Amino acid sequence: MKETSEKTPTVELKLPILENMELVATQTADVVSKHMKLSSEKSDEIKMALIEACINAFEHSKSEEQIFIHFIIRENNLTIKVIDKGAGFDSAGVAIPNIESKLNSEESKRGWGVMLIKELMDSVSFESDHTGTTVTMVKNLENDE
Amino acid sequence: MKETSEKTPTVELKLPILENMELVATQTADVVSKHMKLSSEKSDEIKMALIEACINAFEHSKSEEQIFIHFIIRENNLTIKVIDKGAGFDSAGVAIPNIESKLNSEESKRGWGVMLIKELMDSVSFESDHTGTTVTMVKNLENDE
Amino acid sequence: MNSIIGTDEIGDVIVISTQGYLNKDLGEEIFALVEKNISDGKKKFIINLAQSDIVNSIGASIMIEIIEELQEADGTLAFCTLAPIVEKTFTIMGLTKYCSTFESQEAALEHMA
Amino acid sequence: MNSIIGTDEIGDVIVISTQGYLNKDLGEEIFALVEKNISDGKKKFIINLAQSDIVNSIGASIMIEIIEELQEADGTLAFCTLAPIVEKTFTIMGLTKYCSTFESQEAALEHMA
Ligand SMILES: Nc1ncnc2c1ncn2[C@@H]1O[C@H](COP(=O)(O)OP(=O)(O)O)[C@@H](O)[C@H]1O
Ligand SMILES: Nc1ncnc2c1ncn2[C@@H]1O[C@H](COP(=O)(O)OP(=O)(O)O)[C@@H](O)[C@H]1O
Repeated sequence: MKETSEKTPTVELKLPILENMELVATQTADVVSKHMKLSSEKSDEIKMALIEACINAFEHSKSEEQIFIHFIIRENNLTIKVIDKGAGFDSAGVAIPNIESKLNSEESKRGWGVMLIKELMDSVSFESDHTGTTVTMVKNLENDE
Repeated sequence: MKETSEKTPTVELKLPILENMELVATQTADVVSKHMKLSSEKSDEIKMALIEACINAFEHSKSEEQIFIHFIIRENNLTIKVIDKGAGFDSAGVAIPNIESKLNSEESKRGWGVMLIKELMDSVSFESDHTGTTVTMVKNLENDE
Repeated sequence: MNSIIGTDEIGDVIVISTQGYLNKDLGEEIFALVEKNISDGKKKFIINLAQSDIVNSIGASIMIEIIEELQEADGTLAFCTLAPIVEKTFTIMGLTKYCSTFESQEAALEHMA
Repeated sequence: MNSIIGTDEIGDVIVISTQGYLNKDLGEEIFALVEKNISDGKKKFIINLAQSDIVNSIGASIMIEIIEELQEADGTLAFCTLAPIVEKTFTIMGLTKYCSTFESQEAALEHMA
Protein backbone atom coordinates (compact mmCIF):
# COMPACT_ATOMS: atom_id res chain seq x y z
CA MET A 1 0.00 0.00 0.00
CA LYS A 2 1.37 3.34 -0.97
CA GLU A 3 1.45 5.84 1.84
CA THR A 4 -0.20 9.09 0.97
CA SER A 5 0.69 12.44 2.43
CA GLU A 6 -2.74 12.44 4.06
CA LYS A 7 -1.50 9.71 6.38
CA THR A 8 2.13 10.64 6.69
CA PRO A 9 3.01 14.33 6.89
CA THR A 10 5.65 15.05 4.29
CA VAL A 11 7.71 18.15 3.63
CA GLU A 12 8.89 18.30 0.04
CA LEU A 13 11.64 20.49 -1.33
CA LYS A 14 12.71 21.13 -4.89
CA LEU A 15 16.11 22.80 -4.98
CA PRO A 16 17.84 24.50 -7.88
CA ILE A 17 21.50 23.62 -8.27
CA LEU A 18 23.07 26.75 -6.84
CA GLU A 19 25.95 27.19 -4.44
CA ASN A 20 25.17 26.26 -0.85
CA MET A 21 21.52 25.40 -1.59
CA GLU A 22 22.04 22.26 0.50
CA LEU A 23 21.66 24.64 3.46
CA VAL A 24 17.97 25.02 2.60
CA ALA A 25 17.73 21.29 3.18
CA THR A 26 19.56 21.46 6.52
CA GLN A 27 17.40 24.36 7.69
CA THR A 28 14.31 22.39 6.77
CA ALA A 29 15.68 19.35 8.59
CA ASP A 30 16.20 21.55 11.63
CA VAL A 31 12.55 22.61 11.85
CA VAL A 32 11.30 19.09 11.11
CA SER A 33 13.64 17.63 13.76
CA LYS A 34 12.40 20.13 16.33
CA HIS A 35 8.82 19.31 15.40
CA MET A 36 9.60 15.64 15.98
CA LYS A 37 11.44 16.51 19.21
CA LEU A 38 14.64 14.81 18.06
CA SER A 39 17.78 15.43 20.13
CA SER A 40 20.21 17.99 18.77
CA GLU A 41 22.68 15.15 18.28
CA LYS A 42 20.31 13.28 15.97
CA SER A 43 19.33 16.50 14.27
CA ASP A 44 22.99 17.34 13.56
CA GLU A 45 23.63 13.85 12.20
CA ILE A 46 20.65 14.18 9.87
CA LYS A 47 21.85 17.57 8.66
CA MET A 48 25.35 16.29 7.93
CA ALA A 49 24.05 13.23 6.06
CA LEU A 50 21.66 15.47 4.12
CA ILE A 51 24.47 17.83 3.09
CA GLU A 52 26.43 14.91 1.69
CA ALA A 53 23.45 13.44 -0.18
CA CYS A 54 22.59 16.87 -1.62
CA ILE A 55 26.15 17.59 -2.72
CA ASN A 56 26.28 14.26 -4.53
CA ALA A 57 22.92 14.87 -6.16
CA PHE A 58 23.98 18.38 -7.21
CA GLU A 59 27.27 17.17 -8.65
CA HIS A 60 25.75 14.35 -10.63
CA SER A 61 22.59 15.92 -11.98
CA LYS A 62 23.88 19.22 -13.25
CA SER A 63 22.07 18.87 -16.57
CA GLU A 64 18.71 18.74 -14.83
CA GLU A 65 19.27 21.82 -12.68
CA GLN A 66 17.20 20.64 -9.75
CA ILE A 67 16.95 17.97 -7.09
CA PHE A 68 14.11 16.81 -4.87
CA ILE A 69 14.08 16.12 -1.15
CA HIS A 70 11.25 14.52 0.78
CA PHE A 71 11.05 14.56 4.58
CA ILE A 72 8.58 11.87 5.64
CA ILE A 73 7.53 12.29 9.25
CA ARG A 74 6.72 8.82 10.60
CA GLU A 75 5.73 7.80 14.08
CA ASN A 76 8.99 6.00 14.74
CA ASN A 77 11.40 7.63 12.36
CA LEU A 78 12.23 10.43 9.99
CA THR A 79 12.74 9.13 6.47
CA ILE A 80 14.49 11.40 4.00
CA LYS A 81 14.69 10.83 0.26
CA VAL A 82 17.15 12.78 -1.88
CA ILE A 83 16.29 12.37 -5.53
CA ASP A 84 18.26 13.44 -8.56
CA LYS A 85 17.76 12.86 -12.28
CA GLY A 86 21.46 12.44 -12.96
CA ALA A 87 23.46 9.62 -14.52
CA GLY A 88 23.16 7.19 -11.64
CA PHE A 89 25.89 4.98 -10.20
CA ASP A 90 26.57 1.59 -8.70
CA SER A 91 26.55 2.23 -4.97
CA ALA A 92 27.90 -1.27 -4.27
CA GLY A 93 30.94 -0.34 -6.33
CA VAL A 94 31.90 2.69 -4.25
CA ALA A 95 35.22 2.01 -2.52
CA ILE A 96 35.36 2.46 1.25
CA PRO A 97 37.64 5.43 1.82
CA ASN A 98 40.61 5.22 4.12
CA ILE A 99 42.68 8.10 5.37
CA GLU A 100 45.88 6.04 5.55
CA SER A 101 45.83 5.29 1.85
CA LYS A 102 44.89 8.87 0.98
CA LEU A 103 47.68 10.51 2.95
CA ASN A 104 50.92 11.04 1.06
CA SER A 105 49.62 9.38 -2.06
CA GLU A 106 48.20 10.58 -5.33
CA GLU A 107 44.74 9.33 -4.30
CA SER A 108 41.99 11.95 -4.24
CA LYS A 109 41.36 13.19 -0.73
CA ARG A 110 37.64 13.15 -1.45
CA GLY A 111 35.18 10.25 -1.50
CA TRP A 112 33.72 10.42 2.02
CA GLY A 113 30.08 11.27 1.37
CA VAL A 114 28.53 7.81 1.04
CA MET A 115 30.48 6.53 4.04
CA LEU A 116 29.45 9.48 6.21
CA ILE A 117 25.79 9.07 5.27
CA LYS A 118 25.92 5.40 6.25
CA GLU A 119 27.69 6.13 9.55
CA LEU A 120 25.37 8.96 10.55
CA MET A 121 21.98 7.48 9.69
CA ASP A 122 20.26 4.36 11.02
CA SER A 123 19.59 2.91 7.60
CA VAL A 124 20.48 3.99 4.08
CA SER A 125 19.57 2.60 0.67
CA PHE A 126 20.35 3.65 -2.88
CA GLU A 127 18.14 3.13 -5.91
CA SER A 128 20.00 4.18 -8.99
CA ASP A 129 19.88 3.70 -12.73
CA HIS A 130 20.59 5.79 -15.80
CA THR A 131 17.53 7.98 -15.11
CA GLY A 132 18.80 9.06 -11.71
CA THR A 133 19.34 8.22 -8.08
CA THR A 134 17.19 8.10 -4.98
CA VAL A 135 18.98 7.95 -1.64
CA THR A 136 16.64 6.91 1.17
CA MET A 137 17.96 7.49 4.66
CA VAL A 138 16.25 6.84 7.95
CA LYS A 139 16.82 8.21 11.44
CA ASN A 140 14.95 6.32 14.14
CA LEU A 141 13.39 8.22 17.02
CA GLU A 142 14.47 5.67 19.59
CA ASN A 143 18.03 4.60 20.10
CA ASP A 144 18.15 0.90 19.37
CA GLU A 145 21.80 0.50 20.19
CA MET B 1 6.10 33.06 -22.34
CA LYS B 2 6.10 30.82 -19.36
CA GLU B 3 9.33 30.93 -17.41
CA THR B 4 10.80 27.54 -16.78
CA SER B 5 12.94 26.60 -13.84
CA GLU B 6 15.80 26.14 -16.30
CA LYS B 7 15.81 29.89 -16.80
CA THR B 8 14.76 31.05 -13.36
CA PRO B 9 16.09 29.12 -10.39
CA THR B 10 13.17 28.16 -8.19
CA VAL B 11 13.05 26.59 -4.76
CA GLU B 12 9.78 24.79 -4.15
CA LEU B 13 8.41 23.69 -0.82
CA LYS B 14 5.43 21.52 -0.01
CA LEU B 15 4.51 21.83 3.65
CA PRO B 16 2.19 19.66 5.71
CA ILE B 17 -0.17 21.56 7.97
CA LEU B 18 1.58 21.06 11.28
CA GLU B 19 2.31 23.50 14.06
CA ASN B 20 5.08 25.99 13.31
CA MET B 21 5.79 24.53 9.86
CA GLU B 22 5.83 28.11 8.57
CA LEU B 23 9.32 28.20 10.10
CA VAL B 24 10.50 25.84 7.37
CA ALA B 25 9.46 28.55 4.94
CA THR B 26 11.29 31.28 6.85
CA GLN B 27 14.44 29.17 7.10
CA THR B 28 14.29 28.57 3.37
CA ALA B 29 13.76 32.29 2.77
CA ASP B 30 16.84 32.95 4.87
CA VAL B 31 19.13 30.83 2.74
CA VAL B 32 17.61 32.14 -0.50
CA SER B 33 17.97 35.75 0.72
CA LYS B 34 21.62 35.16 1.59
CA HIS B 35 22.18 33.59 -1.79
CA MET B 36 20.67 36.72 -3.39
CA LYS B 37 22.73 38.93 -1.05
CA LEU B 38 19.63 40.69 0.26
CA SER B 39 20.06 42.91 3.32
CA SER B 40 19.00 41.43 6.65
CA GLU B 41 16.25 44.06 6.75
CA LYS B 42 14.74 42.84 3.48
CA SER B 43 15.26 39.24 4.52
CA ASP B 44 13.40 39.83 7.80
CA GLU B 45 10.53 41.55 5.99
CA ILE B 46 10.24 38.63 3.59
CA LYS B 47 10.22 36.16 6.48
CA MET B 48 7.49 38.04 8.33
CA ALA B 49 5.31 38.33 5.21
CA LEU B 50 5.86 34.66 4.52
CA ILE B 51 4.80 33.67 8.02
CA GLU B 52 1.54 35.55 7.59
CA ALA B 53 0.83 34.08 4.15
CA CYS B 54 1.58 30.57 5.43
CA ILE B 55 -0.59 30.93 8.51
CA ASN B 56 -3.50 32.07 6.34
CA ALA B 57 -2.96 29.22 3.91
CA PHE B 58 -2.75 26.72 6.78
CA GLU B 59 -5.89 28.04 8.43
CA HIS B 60 -7.97 28.02 5.28
CA SER B 61 -6.88 24.82 3.60
CA LYS B 62 -7.06 22.40 6.49
CA SER B 63 -8.96 19.80 4.50
CA GLU B 64 -6.12 19.54 1.98
CA GLU B 65 -3.37 19.06 4.59
CA GLN B 66 -0.65 20.78 2.59
CA ILE B 67 0.39 24.06 1.08
CA PHE B 68 2.93 24.97 -1.60
CA ILE B 69 5.53 27.71 -1.60
CA HIS B 70 7.65 28.74 -4.57
CA PHE B 71 10.70 30.98 -4.27
CA ILE B 72 11.50 32.34 -7.72
CA ILE B 73 14.98 33.85 -7.85
CA ARG B 74 14.91 36.61 -10.47
CA GLU B 75 17.63 39.02 -11.47
CA ASN B 76 15.86 42.03 -9.96
CA ASN B 77 13.59 40.50 -7.36
CA LEU B 78 12.59 37.56 -5.26
CA THR B 79 9.05 36.46 -6.07
CA ILE B 80 7.30 34.17 -3.61
CA LYS B 81 4.06 32.32 -4.24
CA VAL B 82 2.12 30.77 -1.36
CA ILE B 83 -0.50 28.42 -2.71
CA ASP B 84 -3.31 26.68 -0.88
CA LYS B 85 -6.19 24.54 -2.07
CA GLY B 86 -8.61 25.99 0.46
CA ALA B 87 -11.97 27.71 0.10
CA GLY B 88 -10.65 30.98 -1.28
CA PHE B 89 -11.75 34.51 -0.35
CA ASP B 90 -12.34 37.94 -1.74
CA SER B 91 -9.15 39.83 -0.93
CA ALA B 92 -10.73 43.14 -1.94
CA GLY B 93 -13.34 42.57 0.75
CA VAL B 94 -10.87 42.26 3.62
CA ALA B 95 -11.33 45.22 5.97
CA ILE B 96 -8.28 47.30 6.80
CA PRO B 97 -7.59 46.68 10.48
CA ASN B 98 -7.25 49.52 12.91
CA ILE B 99 -6.00 49.27 16.47
CA GLU B 100 -8.22 52.12 17.70
CA SER B 101 -11.40 50.30 16.76
CA LYS B 102 -10.09 47.01 18.14
CA LEU B 103 -9.13 48.34 21.56
CA ASN B 104 -11.86 48.20 24.19
CA SER B 105 -14.38 46.80 21.78
CA GLU B 106 -15.73 43.37 21.04
CA GLU B 107 -13.91 43.37 17.70
CA SER B 108 -11.47 40.51 17.17
CA LYS B 109 -7.93 41.61 17.86
CA ARG B 110 -6.80 39.59 14.86
CA GLY B 111 -6.99 40.41 11.15
CA TRP B 112 -3.49 41.84 10.52
CA GLY B 113 -1.97 39.30 8.15
CA VAL B 114 -2.98 40.72 4.78
CA MET B 115 -2.11 44.26 5.84
CA LEU B 116 1.32 43.22 7.12
CA ILE B 117 2.09 41.34 3.91
CA LYS B 118 1.22 44.42 1.86
CA GLU B 119 3.28 46.73 4.06
CA LEU B 120 6.34 44.50 4.14
CA MET B 121 6.59 43.49 0.48
CA ASP B 122 7.06 45.63 -2.62
CA SER B 123 4.09 44.18 -4.44
CA VAL B 124 1.41 41.66 -3.50
CA SER B 125 -1.41 40.08 -5.46
CA PHE B 126 -4.07 37.52 -4.62
CA GLU B 127 -5.64 35.06 -7.02
CA SER B 128 -8.43 33.25 -5.28
CA ASP B 129 -11.48 31.19 -6.13
CA HIS B 130 -13.29 28.21 -4.63
CA THR B 131 -10.40 25.91 -5.59
CA GLY B 132 -7.89 27.84 -3.56
CA THR B 133 -5.68 30.88 -3.20
CA THR B 134 -2.31 31.95 -4.57
CA VAL B 135 -0.62 34.89 -2.89
CA THR B 136 2.19 36.30 -5.03
CA MET B 137 4.55 38.64 -3.24
CA VAL B 138 7.60 40.38 -4.59
CA LYS B 139 10.65 41.88 -2.88
CA ASN B 140 12.78 44.00 -5.20
CA LEU B 141 16.54 43.86 -4.89
CA GLU B 142 16.97 47.59 -5.35
CA ASN B 143 15.26 50.13 -3.18
CA ASP B 144 13.04 52.15 -5.45
CA GLU B 145 11.85 54.51 -2.78
CA MET C 1 11.35 26.06 20.98
CA ASN C 2 9.66 29.11 22.49
CA SER C 3 8.84 29.96 26.08
CA ILE C 4 8.94 32.42 28.93
CA ILE C 5 12.49 32.24 30.27
CA GLY C 6 12.14 34.55 33.24
CA THR C 7 9.82 36.65 35.38
CA ASP C 8 11.53 39.22 37.58
CA GLU C 9 10.03 41.64 40.04
CA ILE C 10 12.18 44.76 40.02
CA GLY C 11 10.72 47.34 42.40
CA ASP C 12 7.04 47.43 41.44
CA VAL C 13 7.73 46.37 37.85
CA ILE C 14 7.21 42.85 36.51
CA VAL C 15 9.70 41.99 33.78
CA ILE C 16 8.77 39.04 31.57
CA SER C 17 11.51 37.67 29.31
CA THR C 18 10.88 35.26 26.47
CA GLN C 19 12.76 33.20 23.96
CA GLY C 20 11.82 32.01 20.50
CA TYR C 21 8.88 32.47 18.17
CA LEU C 22 6.23 34.83 19.59
CA ASN C 23 3.28 32.89 18.20
CA LYS C 24 -0.19 32.15 19.58
CA ASP C 25 1.12 29.75 22.25
CA LEU C 26 3.79 32.04 23.62
CA GLY C 27 1.40 35.01 23.37
CA GLU C 28 -1.17 33.19 25.45
CA GLU C 29 1.46 32.20 28.02
CA ILE C 30 2.47 35.84 28.42
CA PHE C 31 -1.18 36.92 28.61
CA ALA C 32 -1.91 34.42 31.38
CA LEU C 33 1.13 35.55 33.35
CA VAL C 34 0.18 39.23 33.05
CA GLU C 35 -3.41 38.47 34.09
CA LYS C 36 -2.23 36.58 37.13
CA ASN C 37 0.00 39.46 38.16
CA ILE C 38 -2.75 42.01 37.58
CA SER C 39 -4.98 40.02 39.91
CA ASP C 40 -2.11 40.15 42.42
CA GLY C 41 -2.29 43.94 42.20
CA LYS C 42 0.65 44.57 39.85
CA LYS C 43 0.29 47.39 37.33
CA LYS C 44 3.64 47.88 35.61
CA PHE C 45 4.92 45.39 33.07
CA ILE C 46 7.95 45.15 30.81
CA ILE C 47 8.11 42.44 28.17
CA ASN C 48 11.72 41.76 27.17
CA LEU C 49 11.74 40.22 23.69
CA ALA C 50 15.54 40.21 23.25
CA GLN C 51 15.53 36.51 22.48
CA SER C 52 12.32 36.49 20.43
CA ASP C 53 13.38 37.82 17.06
CA ILE C 54 10.46 36.32 15.22
CA VAL C 55 6.76 36.97 15.72
CA ASN C 56 3.49 36.33 13.96
CA SER C 57 0.40 38.53 13.86
CA ILE C 58 -1.50 36.18 16.15
CA GLY C 59 1.12 36.52 18.85
CA ALA C 60 1.20 40.28 18.28
CA SER C 61 -2.59 40.53 18.49
CA ILE C 62 -2.44 38.93 21.92
CA MET C 63 -0.17 41.81 22.92
CA ILE C 64 -3.11 44.07 22.00
CA GLU C 65 -5.25 42.06 24.40
CA ILE C 66 -2.64 42.71 27.09
CA ILE C 67 -2.72 46.44 26.36
CA GLU C 68 -6.51 46.29 26.75
CA GLU C 69 -6.27 44.45 30.06
CA LEU C 70 -3.80 46.99 31.36
CA GLN C 71 -5.91 49.93 30.22
CA GLU C 72 -8.77 48.51 32.28
CA ALA C 73 -6.48 47.93 35.27
CA ASP C 74 -4.96 51.40 34.89
CA GLY C 75 -1.55 49.84 34.33
CA THR C 76 1.29 50.36 31.88
CA LEU C 77 3.15 48.14 29.44
CA ALA C 78 6.52 48.60 27.79
CA PHE C 79 8.54 46.40 25.46
CA CYS C 80 12.30 46.32 25.36
CA THR C 81 15.16 45.04 23.19
CA LEU C 82 12.99 44.37 20.17
CA ALA C 83 14.50 42.93 17.01
CA PRO C 84 14.07 45.44 14.15
CA ILE C 85 11.41 43.33 12.40
CA VAL C 86 9.42 42.95 15.63
CA GLU C 87 9.57 46.70 16.23
CA LYS C 88 8.48 47.28 12.63
CA THR C 89 5.58 44.86 12.97
CA PHE C 90 4.38 46.48 16.20
CA THR C 91 4.66 49.90 14.53
CA ILE C 92 2.66 48.85 11.45
CA MET C 93 -0.04 47.43 13.72
CA GLY C 94 -0.11 50.60 15.83
CA LEU C 95 0.82 48.89 19.12
CA THR C 96 3.57 51.43 19.64
CA LYS C 97 0.92 54.16 19.98
CA TYR C 98 -0.29 52.45 23.15
CA CYS C 99 2.95 51.33 24.74
CA SER C 100 6.57 52.39 24.67
CA THR C 101 9.49 50.43 23.34
CA PHE C 102 13.02 50.74 24.69
CA GLU C 103 16.40 49.68 23.43
CA SER C 104 17.38 48.23 26.77
CA GLN C 105 15.68 46.82 29.85
CA GLU C 106 17.44 49.48 31.95
CA ALA C 107 15.92 52.27 29.86
CA ALA C 108 12.48 50.68 30.20
CA LEU C 109 12.87 50.35 33.98
CA GLU C 110 14.01 53.95 34.29
CA HIS C 111 10.96 55.11 32.37
CA MET C 112 8.65 53.11 34.61
CA ALA C 113 10.22 54.37 37.86
CA MET D 1 28.24 33.63 5.01
CA ASN D 2 31.54 31.85 5.72
CA SER D 3 35.07 33.15 6.02
CA ILE D 4 38.31 33.33 7.97
CA ILE D 5 37.64 35.82 10.75
CA GLY D 6 41.11 35.98 12.27
CA THR D 7 44.72 34.91 12.03
CA ASP D 8 46.75 35.32 15.20
CA GLU D 9 50.38 34.60 15.81
CA ILE D 10 50.71 33.47 19.42
CA GLY D 11 54.33 32.62 20.18
CA ASP D 12 55.32 30.39 17.26
CA VAL D 13 51.76 29.15 16.70
CA ILE D 14 49.44 30.42 13.95
CA VAL D 15 45.79 30.37 15.05
CA ILE D 16 43.26 30.54 12.25
CA SER D 17 39.65 31.24 13.26
CA THR D 18 36.69 30.78 10.95
CA GLN D 19 32.99 31.41 10.84
CA GLY D 20 30.22 29.66 8.96
CA TYR D 21 29.97 26.64 6.71
CA LEU D 22 33.29 24.80 6.27
CA ASN D 23 32.75 23.95 2.61
CA LYS D 24 35.09 23.81 -0.38
CA ASP D 25 35.54 27.59 -0.53
CA LEU D 26 36.37 28.09 3.12
CA GLY D 27 38.53 24.93 3.09
CA GLU D 28 40.57 26.30 0.20
CA GLU D 29 40.93 29.67 1.92
CA ILE D 30 42.33 27.97 5.01
CA PHE D 31 44.62 25.80 2.87
CA ALA D 32 46.03 28.84 1.06
CA LEU D 33 46.64 30.62 4.36
CA VAL D 34 48.43 27.61 5.87
CA GLU D 35 50.56 27.21 2.74
CA LYS D 36 51.59 30.84 2.82
CA ASN D 37 52.58 30.55 6.47
CA ILE D 38 54.50 27.33 5.84
CA SER D 39 56.48 29.11 3.14
CA ASP D 40 57.17 31.81 5.76
CA GLY D 41 58.69 29.10 7.93
CA LYS D 42 55.77 28.53 10.33
CA LYS D 43 55.20 24.96 11.50
CA LYS D 44 52.55 25.02 14.22
CA PHE D 45 48.92 25.64 13.37
CA ILE D 46 45.66 25.70 15.30
CA ILE D 47 42.37 25.93 13.44
CA ASN D 48 39.65 27.31 15.70
CA LEU D 49 36.26 26.19 14.35
CA ALA D 50 34.18 27.57 17.25
CA GLN D 51 31.99 29.52 14.85
CA SER D 52 31.87 26.88 12.12
CA ASP D 53 29.32 24.38 13.37
CA ILE D 54 28.60 22.95 9.96
CA VAL D 55 30.97 21.24 7.56
CA ASN D 56 30.83 19.16 4.42
CA SER D 57 33.11 16.32 3.36
CA ILE D 58 34.75 18.46 0.70
CA GLY D 59 35.79 21.04 3.28
CA ALA D 60 36.93 18.25 5.59
CA SER D 61 38.94 16.57 2.83
CA ILE D 62 40.85 19.81 2.35
CA MET D 63 41.82 19.52 6.02
CA ILE D 64 43.42 16.19 5.03
CA GLU D 65 45.42 18.07 2.41
CA ILE D 66 46.58 20.43 5.14
CA ILE D 67 47.66 17.50 7.31
CA GLU D 68 49.63 16.19 4.34
CA GLU D 69 51.31 19.56 3.74
CA LEU D 70 52.27 19.75 7.40
CA GLN D 71 53.61 16.21 7.44
CA GLU D 72 55.91 17.17 4.58
CA ALA D 73 56.93 20.39 6.34
CA ASP D 74 57.43 18.55 9.61
CA GLY D 75 54.76 20.72 11.24
CA THR D 76 51.76 20.07 13.49
CA LEU D 77 48.08 20.82 13.27
CA ALA D 78 45.44 20.96 15.99
CA PHE D 79 41.76 21.83 15.91
CA CYS D 80 39.91 23.45 18.77
CA THR D 81 36.35 24.19 19.94
CA LEU D 82 34.73 21.81 17.49
CA ALA D 83 30.96 21.46 17.40
CA PRO D 84 30.03 17.86 18.29
CA ILE D 85 28.98 17.01 14.72
CA VAL D 86 32.24 18.41 13.31
CA GLU D 87 34.26 16.38 15.82
CA LYS D 88 32.19 13.31 14.93
CA THR D 89 32.75 13.85 11.21
CA PHE D 90 36.51 14.26 11.66
CA THR D 91 36.55 11.11 13.79
CA ILE D 92 34.63 9.03 11.24
CA MET D 93 37.03 10.20 8.54
CA GLY D 94 40.05 9.39 10.69
CA LEU D 95 41.46 12.94 10.74
CA THR D 96 41.70 12.78 14.50
CA LYS D 97 44.34 10.07 14.17
CA TYR D 98 46.63 12.63 12.54
CA CYS D 99 45.90 15.74 14.55
CA SER D 100 44.64 16.55 18.02
CA THR D 101 41.40 18.28 18.90
CA PHE D 102 40.97 20.45 22.00
CA GLU D 103 37.98 21.84 23.82
CA SER D 104 39.51 25.29 24.06
CA GLN D 105 42.07 27.37 22.24
CA GLU D 106 44.02 27.67 25.49
CA ALA D 107 44.32 23.90 25.80
CA ALA D 108 45.48 23.66 22.18
CA LEU D 109 48.09 26.38 22.73
CA GLU D 110 49.33 24.70 25.89
CA HIS D 111 49.76 21.42 24.01
CA MET D 112 51.70 23.15 21.23
CA ALA D 113 54.03 25.01 23.58
N1 LIG E 1 23.65 10.88 -6.61
C1 LIG E 1 24.68 10.32 -7.26
N2 LIG E 1 24.64 10.18 -8.61
C2 LIG E 1 25.68 9.62 -9.29
N3 LIG E 1 26.81 9.19 -8.71
C3 LIG E 1 26.92 9.31 -7.37
C4 LIG E 1 25.88 9.87 -6.58
N4 LIG E 1 26.27 9.85 -5.28
C5 LIG E 1 27.49 9.31 -5.27
N5 LIG E 1 27.90 8.97 -6.52
C6 LIG E 1 29.18 8.30 -6.91
O1 LIG E 1 29.77 7.74 -5.77
C7 LIG E 1 31.08 8.28 -5.58
C8 LIG E 1 31.37 8.42 -4.08
O2 LIG E 1 30.57 9.45 -3.55
P1 LIG E 1 30.98 10.11 -2.19
O3 LIG E 1 31.28 9.03 -1.22
O4 LIG E 1 29.93 11.07 -1.81
O5 LIG E 1 32.32 10.90 -2.47
P2 LIG E 1 32.64 12.09 -3.46
O6 LIG E 1 31.33 12.68 -3.89
O7 LIG E 1 33.47 12.99 -2.65
O8 LIG E 1 33.40 11.45 -4.60
C9 LIG E 1 31.09 9.59 -6.31
O9 LIG E 1 32.37 9.97 -6.72
C10 LIG E 1 30.18 9.29 -7.49
O10 LIG E 1 30.90 8.63 -8.51
N1 LIG F 1 -5.36 31.89 1.97
C1 LIG F 1 -6.58 32.28 2.36
N2 LIG F 1 -7.67 31.53 2.07
C2 LIG F 1 -8.89 31.91 2.45
N3 LIG F 1 -9.16 33.05 3.14
C3 LIG F 1 -8.13 33.84 3.46
C4 LIG F 1 -6.79 33.52 3.09
N4 LIG F 1 -5.99 34.51 3.53
C5 LIG F 1 -6.78 35.40 4.16
N5 LIG F 1 -8.08 35.02 4.12
C6 LIG F 1 -9.25 35.76 4.67
O1 LIG F 1 -8.86 37.08 4.91
C7 LIG F 1 -9.09 37.41 6.28
C8 LIG F 1 -8.02 38.36 6.77
O2 LIG F 1 -6.80 37.69 6.85
P1 LIG F 1 -5.64 38.26 7.75
O3 LIG F 1 -5.50 39.71 7.41
O4 LIG F 1 -4.45 37.41 7.54
O5 LIG F 1 -6.15 38.16 9.22
P2 LIG F 1 -6.55 36.89 10.10
O6 LIG F 1 -6.02 35.66 9.40
O7 LIG F 1 -5.90 37.16 11.41
O8 LIG F 1 -8.05 36.93 10.17
C9 LIG F 1 -9.11 36.09 7.01
O9 LIG F 1 -9.84 36.15 8.19
C10 LIG F 1 -9.72 35.18 5.98
O10 LIG F 1 -11.12 35.28 6.01
